[in-house]
Amino acid sequence: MDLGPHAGFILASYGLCLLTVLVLIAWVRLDKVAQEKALNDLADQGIKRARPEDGSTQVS
Amino acid sequence: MTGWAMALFQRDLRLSVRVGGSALVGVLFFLAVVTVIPFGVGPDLNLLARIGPAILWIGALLATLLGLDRLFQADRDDGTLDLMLMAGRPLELVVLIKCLAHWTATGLPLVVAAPVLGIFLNLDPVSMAAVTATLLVGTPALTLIGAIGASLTVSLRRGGLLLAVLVVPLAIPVLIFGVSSADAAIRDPVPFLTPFLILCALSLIAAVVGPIASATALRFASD
Amino acid sequence: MFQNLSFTLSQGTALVVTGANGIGKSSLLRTLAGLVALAGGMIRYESGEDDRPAHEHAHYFGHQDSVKPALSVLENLEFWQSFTAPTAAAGFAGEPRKPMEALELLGIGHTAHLPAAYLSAGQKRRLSLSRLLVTARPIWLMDEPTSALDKNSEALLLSLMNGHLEAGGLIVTATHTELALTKIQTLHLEAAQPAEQALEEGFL
Amino acid sequence: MAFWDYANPTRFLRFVQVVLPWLTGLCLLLFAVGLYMSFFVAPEDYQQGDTVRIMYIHVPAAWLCMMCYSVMTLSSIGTLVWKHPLADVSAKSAAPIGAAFTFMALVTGSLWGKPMWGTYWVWDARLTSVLVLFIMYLGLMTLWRTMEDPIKAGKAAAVLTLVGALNLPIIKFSVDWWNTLHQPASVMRFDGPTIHPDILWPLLVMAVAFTLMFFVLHLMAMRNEILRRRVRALRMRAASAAQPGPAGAAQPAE
Repeated sequence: MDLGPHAGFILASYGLCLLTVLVLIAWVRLDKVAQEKALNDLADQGIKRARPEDGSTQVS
Repeated sequence: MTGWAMALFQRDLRLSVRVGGSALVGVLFFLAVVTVIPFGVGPDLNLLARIGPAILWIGALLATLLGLDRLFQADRDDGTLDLMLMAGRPLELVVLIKCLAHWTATGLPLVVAAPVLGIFLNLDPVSMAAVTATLLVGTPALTLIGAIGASLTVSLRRGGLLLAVLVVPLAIPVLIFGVSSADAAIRDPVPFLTPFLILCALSLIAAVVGPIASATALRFASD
Repeated sequence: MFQNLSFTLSQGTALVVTGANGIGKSSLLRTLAGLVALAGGMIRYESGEDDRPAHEHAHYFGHQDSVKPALSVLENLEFWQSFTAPTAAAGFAGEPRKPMEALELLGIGHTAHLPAAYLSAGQKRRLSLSRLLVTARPIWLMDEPTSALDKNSEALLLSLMNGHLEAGGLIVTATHTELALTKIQTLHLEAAQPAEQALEEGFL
Repeated sequence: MAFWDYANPTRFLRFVQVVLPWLTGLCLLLFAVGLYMSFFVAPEDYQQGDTVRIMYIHVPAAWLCMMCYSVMTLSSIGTLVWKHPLADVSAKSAAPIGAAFTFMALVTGSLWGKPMWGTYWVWDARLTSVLVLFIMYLGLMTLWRTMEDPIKAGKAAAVLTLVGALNLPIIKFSVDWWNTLHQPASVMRFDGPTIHPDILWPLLVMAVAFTLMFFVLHLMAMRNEILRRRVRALRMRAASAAQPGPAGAAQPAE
């Protein structure tokens, strides 16, 4: 595929967008891992949520 | 580096990066200043390219000054400063290390952001590189000189403005040589290295004078 | 600030400073801590290291906790452990404790990895106290050490202070409450003649 | 009413668990189709040549950075007026995503501008107002970071978000109100799009793909934020809990 004289600009914009999206995905993923680790650490100390995980209880 | 110095550096870095810290506010302010200037002088790209280095330098100066008021105040407010005075470590070194940590958290991001902001000001690659280089060697001087103001105003509730007033005159030489060496890189006949080396020298002098002066001021401020 | 003030304290003794509010108990402690310059006179610590002033042999435990809410409890303590230079003195046998050990001892071991922002006032106070345990220094300057502590913690504090005295340390403490310490000397501060009180009066 | 059903965070998390795989799959599919179309189906422009292909990411990113701010504006109303418990979670987790889309719009616009206009940046109304939007996003993120209490931070940020929403119509109509280099709207017009279907279709597919990507990331970020608040609440409980176990060392030696 020939992208003409400005191929560099086109590829750079697609590349930078891809990079930004990857950074976003990495942020979301790593944040999840960190929060779950914190929850597990607390659970190891015996600190757990009073409400069960099934979500059947209604918040009043 | 000995253990206590590393511990202090790490602690200050952590404090500025964590929740409630001010690590990236400076860069944001820098960006805001650079965005505002074209509204004032008009969007003429040639004019902006000509005064671009100066805009970046003034932006960096303001961003540095803005972040300095908490350098010692946060530690004074909770009694940490008293304990630091008693810790048996040379206070001048303590100040120097605190400045280094502060610069790493607030000054270094300014240097990194400068080339990006250069695009907004229509700077060509050579002057962009020159401005970034001058900011890299110049902003430590701003932080170190600013530390003097920060220690003088440490006991004041609203010390921020006074700090800026006290520090700006002292920071003028840094600004002069920073901007002139950046300009020298753009206009051919003027040598770049002469003002640049003077700028380096200013940073080194500030690294000596700043900590000594602010350590003295902090000792007076404790009672 | 002070007139005709002189006292000597020997090893293993606590000096309890009493007096009315505003008489200058805190100022006396801050002067001993080297935070307020002496207008005249001198402070000497005879058995200490020669190249260090008296206040560098001392821990200051004042009204402020010096706890950074953004750091974890352990990070707070470990910083003070590495930052504060330990000092020795002839006849002082105090041993520094490990940070975790000190936190456990004060009953806040379970909070070690939490940000200090989540601690209650009493817990912050105990974290601040743990600082005295992780670096060995022969003199403890304690300003109202029992404030914000409950009965249990107060008893714990007293046992720690007595332990420090037994190891040959000194304590100077300003307090309103009775402290059950082993060897006590008392210093009672009284107001001087009002005309002589302030330095500025000299300009009248 | 579904809106209030999901006020229960646990229920919301279950909803995310169910919806997320489908959304992600659909999003990836649309990206595959959209990228294929924008490179192989869409013709090159008779004036701009192949650089017009930058449009297929530039325009969706620009739409999304405005839509994301609209979501934040709605969430802010939710925080201040309806006091919906997930509203400030939604607003907080949308900000970094919005900043990223704005960044993409600025970068691609800049890279498109260089070959077309001869410069990476001009200070015209459209570009400047989008840059202001970027600064708003970063400012909001910083505001959230500087305040320790998420409830207080949420309220402060909501007020700022609502004030900043004034910028949205400025961005939208900047090309009509001021003379700029930036070309006027050609898709979002009252009298229907003015561009050729061969260009319009890839653009629409990419736009839907970007929108789905926003929702996927937003739901994931909201889930993280709920977990973060949970950690915070549990940590507070952990600090106030008594020392677990018979801590013999904690007993004062009599």
